[in-house]
Amino acid sequence: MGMITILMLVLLAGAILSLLTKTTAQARGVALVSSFGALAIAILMYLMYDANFSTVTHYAFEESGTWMPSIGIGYHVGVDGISLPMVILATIVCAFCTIFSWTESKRPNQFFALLLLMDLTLIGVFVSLDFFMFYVFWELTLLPMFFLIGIWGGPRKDYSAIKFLIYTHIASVLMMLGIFALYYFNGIATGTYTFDIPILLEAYRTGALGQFGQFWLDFIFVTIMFGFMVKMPSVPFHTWLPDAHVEAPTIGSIILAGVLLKMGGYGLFRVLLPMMGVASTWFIYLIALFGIMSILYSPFAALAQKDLKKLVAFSSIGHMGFISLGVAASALAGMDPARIVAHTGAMFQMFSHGIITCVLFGCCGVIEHHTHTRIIDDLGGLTKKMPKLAILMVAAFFASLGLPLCSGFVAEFGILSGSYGTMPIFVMLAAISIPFTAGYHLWAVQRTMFGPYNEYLGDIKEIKWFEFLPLAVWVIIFVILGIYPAPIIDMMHTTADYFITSGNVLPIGGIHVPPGGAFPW
Amino acid sequence: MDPNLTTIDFRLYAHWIVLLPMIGFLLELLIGKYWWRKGGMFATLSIFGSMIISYGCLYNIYVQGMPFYEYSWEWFYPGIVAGFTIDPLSLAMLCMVSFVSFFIHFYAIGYMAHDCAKSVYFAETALFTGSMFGLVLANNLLQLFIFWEMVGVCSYLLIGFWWHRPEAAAAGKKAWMSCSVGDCLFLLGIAIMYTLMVGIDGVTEPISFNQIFQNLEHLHHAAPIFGMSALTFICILFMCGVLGKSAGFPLHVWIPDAMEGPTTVSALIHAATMVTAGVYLIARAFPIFLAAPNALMIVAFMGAFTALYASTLGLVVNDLKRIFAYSTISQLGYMIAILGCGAVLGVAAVAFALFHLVAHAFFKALLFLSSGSVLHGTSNTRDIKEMGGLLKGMPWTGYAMLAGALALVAFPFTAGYFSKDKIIEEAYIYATAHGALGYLPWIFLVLGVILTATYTFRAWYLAMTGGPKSHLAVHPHECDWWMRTTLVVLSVFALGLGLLTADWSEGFFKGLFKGGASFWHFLEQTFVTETQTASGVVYPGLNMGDIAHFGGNHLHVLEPGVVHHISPAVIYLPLLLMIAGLAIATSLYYKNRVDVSKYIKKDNPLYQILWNKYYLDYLFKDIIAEKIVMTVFTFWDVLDRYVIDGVVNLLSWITISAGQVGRKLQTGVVQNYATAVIFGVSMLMILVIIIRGG
Amino acid sequence: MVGYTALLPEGLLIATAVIVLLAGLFIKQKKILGYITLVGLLASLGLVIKGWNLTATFEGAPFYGAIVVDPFSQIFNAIFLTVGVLVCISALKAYGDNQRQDDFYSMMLLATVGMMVVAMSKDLLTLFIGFELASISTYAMAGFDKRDPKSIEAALKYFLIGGLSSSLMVFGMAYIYGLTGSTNIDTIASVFGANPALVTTPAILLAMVMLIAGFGFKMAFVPFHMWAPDTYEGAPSIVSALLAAGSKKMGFAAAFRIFIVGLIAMKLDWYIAFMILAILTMTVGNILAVVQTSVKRMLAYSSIAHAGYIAVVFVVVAYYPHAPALAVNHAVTGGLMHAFSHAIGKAAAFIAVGAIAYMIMSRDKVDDPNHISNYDGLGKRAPMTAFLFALLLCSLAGIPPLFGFTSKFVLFLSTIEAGLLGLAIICVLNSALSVYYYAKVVMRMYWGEPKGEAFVEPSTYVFVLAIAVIALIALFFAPGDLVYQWAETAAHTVTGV
Amino acid sequence: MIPLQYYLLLAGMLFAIGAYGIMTLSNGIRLLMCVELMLNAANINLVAFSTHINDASGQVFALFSIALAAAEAAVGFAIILMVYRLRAEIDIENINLLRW
Repeated sequence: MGMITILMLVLLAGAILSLLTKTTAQARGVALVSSFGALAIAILMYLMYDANFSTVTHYAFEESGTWMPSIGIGYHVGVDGISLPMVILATIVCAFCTIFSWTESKRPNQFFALLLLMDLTLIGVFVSLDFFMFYVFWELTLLPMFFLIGIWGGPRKDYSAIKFLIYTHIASVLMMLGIFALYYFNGIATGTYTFDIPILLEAYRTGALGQFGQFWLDFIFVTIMFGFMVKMPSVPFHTWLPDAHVEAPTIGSIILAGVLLKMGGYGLFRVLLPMMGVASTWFIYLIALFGIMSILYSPFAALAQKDLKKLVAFSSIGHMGFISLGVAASALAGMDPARIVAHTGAMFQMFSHGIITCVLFGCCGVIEHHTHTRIIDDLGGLTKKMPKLAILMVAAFFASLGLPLCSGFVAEFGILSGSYGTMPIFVMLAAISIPFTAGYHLWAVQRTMFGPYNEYLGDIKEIKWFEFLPLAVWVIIFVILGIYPAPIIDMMHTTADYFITSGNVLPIGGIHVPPGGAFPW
Repeated sequence: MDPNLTTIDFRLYAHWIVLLPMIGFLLELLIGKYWWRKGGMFATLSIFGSMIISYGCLYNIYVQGMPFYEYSWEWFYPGIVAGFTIDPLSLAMLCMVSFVSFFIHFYAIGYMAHDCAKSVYFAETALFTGSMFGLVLANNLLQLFIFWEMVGVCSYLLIGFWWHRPEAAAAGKKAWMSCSVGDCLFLLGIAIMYTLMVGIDGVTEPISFNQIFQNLEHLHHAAPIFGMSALTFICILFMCGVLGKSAGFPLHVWIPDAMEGPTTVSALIHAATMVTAGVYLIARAFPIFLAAPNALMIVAFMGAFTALYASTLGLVVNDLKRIFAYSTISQLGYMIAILGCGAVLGVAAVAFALFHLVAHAFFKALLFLSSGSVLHGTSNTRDIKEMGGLLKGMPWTGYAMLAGALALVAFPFTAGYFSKDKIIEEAYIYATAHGALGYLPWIFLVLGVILTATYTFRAWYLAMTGGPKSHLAVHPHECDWWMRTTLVVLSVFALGLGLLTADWSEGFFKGLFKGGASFWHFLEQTFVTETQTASGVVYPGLNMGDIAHFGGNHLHVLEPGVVHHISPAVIYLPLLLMIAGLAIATSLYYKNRVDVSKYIKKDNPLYQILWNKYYLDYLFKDIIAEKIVMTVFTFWDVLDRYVIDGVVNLLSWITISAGQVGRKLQTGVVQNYATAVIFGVSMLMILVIIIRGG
Repeated sequence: MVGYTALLPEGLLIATAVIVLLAGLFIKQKKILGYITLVGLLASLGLVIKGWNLTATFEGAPFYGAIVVDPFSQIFNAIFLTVGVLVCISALKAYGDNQRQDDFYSMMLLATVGMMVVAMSKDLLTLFIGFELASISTYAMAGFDKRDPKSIEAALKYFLIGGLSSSLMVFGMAYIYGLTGSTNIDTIASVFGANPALVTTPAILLAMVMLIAGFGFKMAFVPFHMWAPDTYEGAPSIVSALLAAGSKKMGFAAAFRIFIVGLIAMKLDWYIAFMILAILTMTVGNILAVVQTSVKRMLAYSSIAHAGYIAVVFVVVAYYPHAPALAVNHAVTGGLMHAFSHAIGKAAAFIAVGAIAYMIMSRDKVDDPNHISNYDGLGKRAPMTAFLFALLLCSLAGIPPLFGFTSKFVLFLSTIEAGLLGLAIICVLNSALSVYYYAKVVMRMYWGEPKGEAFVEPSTYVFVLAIAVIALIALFFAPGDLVYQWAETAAHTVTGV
Repeated sequence: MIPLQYYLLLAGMLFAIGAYGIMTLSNGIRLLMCVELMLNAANINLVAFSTHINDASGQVFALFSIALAAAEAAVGFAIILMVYRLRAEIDIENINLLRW
């Protein structure tokens, strides 16, 4: 039994145990042990990564076993430079979320159980190398989030929870159809019917499925892409996100924005990237278009918001747009070093946004918890009452608007400078969006933290230690990664290098688009 | 450590120049509150340390003649490095920044003595100073940009230091926004540069200045962007960044508002150091500008226009600090303009610009600090209409301000005299080289002189002489010795910097007129001398002539000693104009020959335009920021809520209402069910028959 | 006499039924009979599972090949018996102190036998007999709570429509008999195969449509479904469980035999018919389920929708020459798996509803215990029941990790393999829509405000639900996919491809 | 010898009558009778066919179906009796507690 299985079992055991507990303290204790155990294992995996890395399959800690041999479903897990950081991210976020919800008194056992379940399912998505498992975990992530929003959520929780559930579920069932087609055609072409991700993608990439016509290739690509784009979420499929965020409890928002959205980005790398060369090339531009739409759309939508949390929600839509842009740009033919940088940047954006947005939503949660409002106009001058929070929040907001020496800048610089070679116009548009992004971040900070203190809020207390600690840790993480990103980025860079130059994922030299052949129209 | 200081190679410790203030920042932030005078110690000491290393480097290079040096570490991505470069250009900035910053901290110990959040203030200034060092020492564009943003953040935080005042918070936001408009384009320029450089083989550090300079020929042949040469496009993008940071027209609007911050901040950031970052960027990237067709022309014209434009605004403001703010904008215009003239002067332009930059740093810091002392002494009044006769109450401050004012208006033998008049003189050479249109910058600069003299002494006379115009000015109290010391030191340099750097080799009297010459000679070696690196690579010196040819520029190479013949009329014109301006100011505001208030009326259109700053703020704030953007995002909200989300909700509504209708068919009467069965059978029958038929 | 042991399960059940019936006349302590029934069912279930891939034909007297035992019949038998066991256990609680429970048990046993006979029959006659045996006993069971007007009304509607549809069925069978001269399904198939001219006669079309209607009634296809919601809602919950899980699957067993084996020659005709029926059924079922306020009725509509999913099997099979053999096998396999998962899930769900209604009636007096507003805060009031019920709903909605997901997965997989893209999309969108109304119940249970203090949860019901849930989870994780192979073998026996 | 078609026609008519009755009548007993009518129509078919093709199984089928019809009728009457007990009427139109 390998590390990954142990990691998942630890979380599963924790979830079941904490469900059986009675008091907050017990549930919290179990959750702490289990989640930090998971974190420890993840870090251990990080340390042992190179030792366990297989140069043949380019995965580490790979495990495979049979499950349903007759339709080729197997238990196959493994991590590489994309998924291991995501696993670490998930464990970090969830571990400190358990601290953040130290005094959770409403149904504590269910709460912490769901938290651990969330962690488990997310990790499952990131490590599965079998489409059946992948899809199972992908679906399973819905349930804990659904309950988190529903039970601990705000006034309009029913609407938001149901919307979240149905919207993303529809996306994933359509994705399922794409997976079916992939499975079936690979079966016909190669004679072996299997859901194993590497095998299927290899078959698709090498054009073994070409005999079934471009329509089916595109069908596979589009359905799967739709699933990911809704999850990321990309404009115009984003409307479930603000609602979900507004109603979700703080922890829910943190995990939703911090890790759950990354599933879409992860899928982009793991599944769509190898297909890009074979599917119609204009889909690459479509993905980039989705990205740039999100980037340009989010600032304006965010400026219009009255609710601080909704504003932050839109900010994460914009940041996820950078990932689509980076991936699409890195797939096209261009100068390899630049493409690698773009690719690495996009990968790193997933990690860094995951950490930064945790602090953003954490601050929203703290403000709501202390002042009982999130409406920006009702706040103001909070620095007077909670200077510690002010420091954290200012740091987080600046990191989010792409301040250098915070991890976000590293990623966005990589994406912009790497992508310019292949998609100049999109990059220019993305660069133009920066002042607007800065605008709404500064506006929010100024209205909430600075100016005269709004006395209607009464006498509010300083941030509590269990709220302060996780936020501080996250802040330290993204600052350190902003100054010295090597620990995470080296691993990503190796993988990106393999993706771009090895020819086993993308065609060597990138995907050549015939001039004018980009869009069908 | 080796006791014999002369053998220490300070160049190897350059990164500590950046790191020390950062450490100071952390210490101040975490434990500063509990130490000596509740903060200030760590910041000041750490900056003192940086100062020592800086001057050590200066000693290594200037006195011991060690070669220029550069070393770097791998940073974010392959080829994106953190690097430090020691050459005359960076040294000039380093020594100025560390010196001024140290003394401003020294001053602030007294000035901020009674502020509750003192440690935070010093933490932020320490962070700022460290970032400024990082910016100056950067050997590549990205690092420069990173610290460029960092100083921006510190300026944002320090402008909004008194965060509970809404206008302070707003001013900080305005500053950031105006800069970020330029910065995003600057970043885009870096991205483009990266893309261009990465394609060239043999390039290991795509955005390091030296490697860019070495590959300018390849870049010159890069594919044009939007019909213009790629280099020009990049330079224009850089220029946008410069306009934002160095308050060039039209992005200068934030500087006057930035005076909401503590006066020491205005002195440190918005006069001496940060705002000069833009000038430094052009100087640092000068070969790129030189190689880019038409880029330097744009620089020259923007700079010159800003210089004149800002000085007109300085005439009407009554806020003491704002007057000096406008004069800062205008002086920065001078520096940018002379850099633009580099199209003809070559690297010498950099030397002239830097000299004025340094001189300006001293006298402008002095002016701000003395006005800060005025605020301090008159319980924070800033309106010169409420002052008057302060000279008696606070002689130290008054005479310090006078010294600064004289340097600013380029009174003979002050620092400003040597720096500014040289600039105007060289601008004339540019003009002669460039023909008709080329005279425009020179004219702007010359006109700027008279206005400068007028508004500067308007301020000084109204504040210092005559009788008190309000109760606040009746009993001003002089500042404490911390501030006094600083004022004295800065006054000495403001007056004496020119003579200090004069070339005395040809005797006293000749030297008296060669102020700043040795500085210029030192600076002129900057790009043309080779640079050694820790990795052993040696970047040979550049041939500015060839580079200029890429950009279609022709340098009038100035060998030291050979002075182009310019008619004395041109050389002494600025001096005369300065005296004229001085005379106007004296007659109007000291002797009160003419009653100015006759003209300062609402019905005077000229006054109106100036008073409203040419309606530029109105355009930006009321029209663009509020009207347009507000409308756009209200529309956006509607779009998001009712169109995109509307589709989703519509679908669910359709489903549910279909259900509501459909359930009514389930009447509960069994005949209807039977009917349905029979109906179904017949329908199926018809269907299959049709299928058969067809 | 070699093969006759294969009929042991059925024999066992009949014997048990008779014993229960007779013993009921004498003993007063009638709860024993329930346990006897349970033993009988379990033994028979054991036998069926033991001989899961048994194949036995009975050419000579007394059956003349009218009965066959093959994996196909065995898997359906397993379904019926499992449902029977679940229903029986919960009956121990529901009718534990009812004086007429012996009738209930015997009727239930006979109904089960009838279903099993249908699954095993290769002859229209036996099929019809089994069909009627199951129907008649379930008519009576539906009205078992004879003091409850709803139960009686349910029985009445069920009975009338049932009678109508069985007469339609016989009418159709008569025509087929007349045209082919035989009632044996294999013979019918071979006759049609032999002379294609026969296929083109309008009479055969009439017969086919009649048969579709006849079975469509049991399978609750739209528009023959209208009795189903009323009956399922009105009948006692455990009877609804038997109807929705058992007798509905009997309809599928019959339809598989007759259409896929017997009338395969005229699949071009019933291809379209079933395509339209399937789409109508799943869509109408789901859309109407969305707006229901009675959980029991919602479950009824959801079982209609599930019938629609399984009906996809016919479409894919009929599409055969275009659809590859693999698709056909996956379709039937998936259909059988889905029948299995749906049977367990739906039976347990109805039982859960019954349990919840029982608890609610025991505490707060409401007129309709099945109304969704009574489910508020059930997660607090009856944690175990609510939790298990939620899991069952997940299985019905096809959310992992439950067997319902696997079966749906395979079923929809076949549609893509057959290349029926439109159908596939409609299917998945429907199943996505179905999540909505299951989730609504879960929401009520978990974040509605409780209307009263906690319940004492009847252990028997909880036990039944627990069995079902554990079975579903175990089958999902089952290594080496037991059910899949069983279903696949069964599929091979019906679709000879 | 009466040709087959006549029997079929008769059966068809009976069936149609039954169906019509079920759709229109509202009295429970009558509905029951209509159902029987349709069932017997089917039986007529069976017998007619079996004589037409000289095969006994059709008649066997008919016998079975008659027997089952009897059983069905028994249950049916029992149910209707229950309805009468509860509501003192057997008008199907009014029996619609369960709907929508």
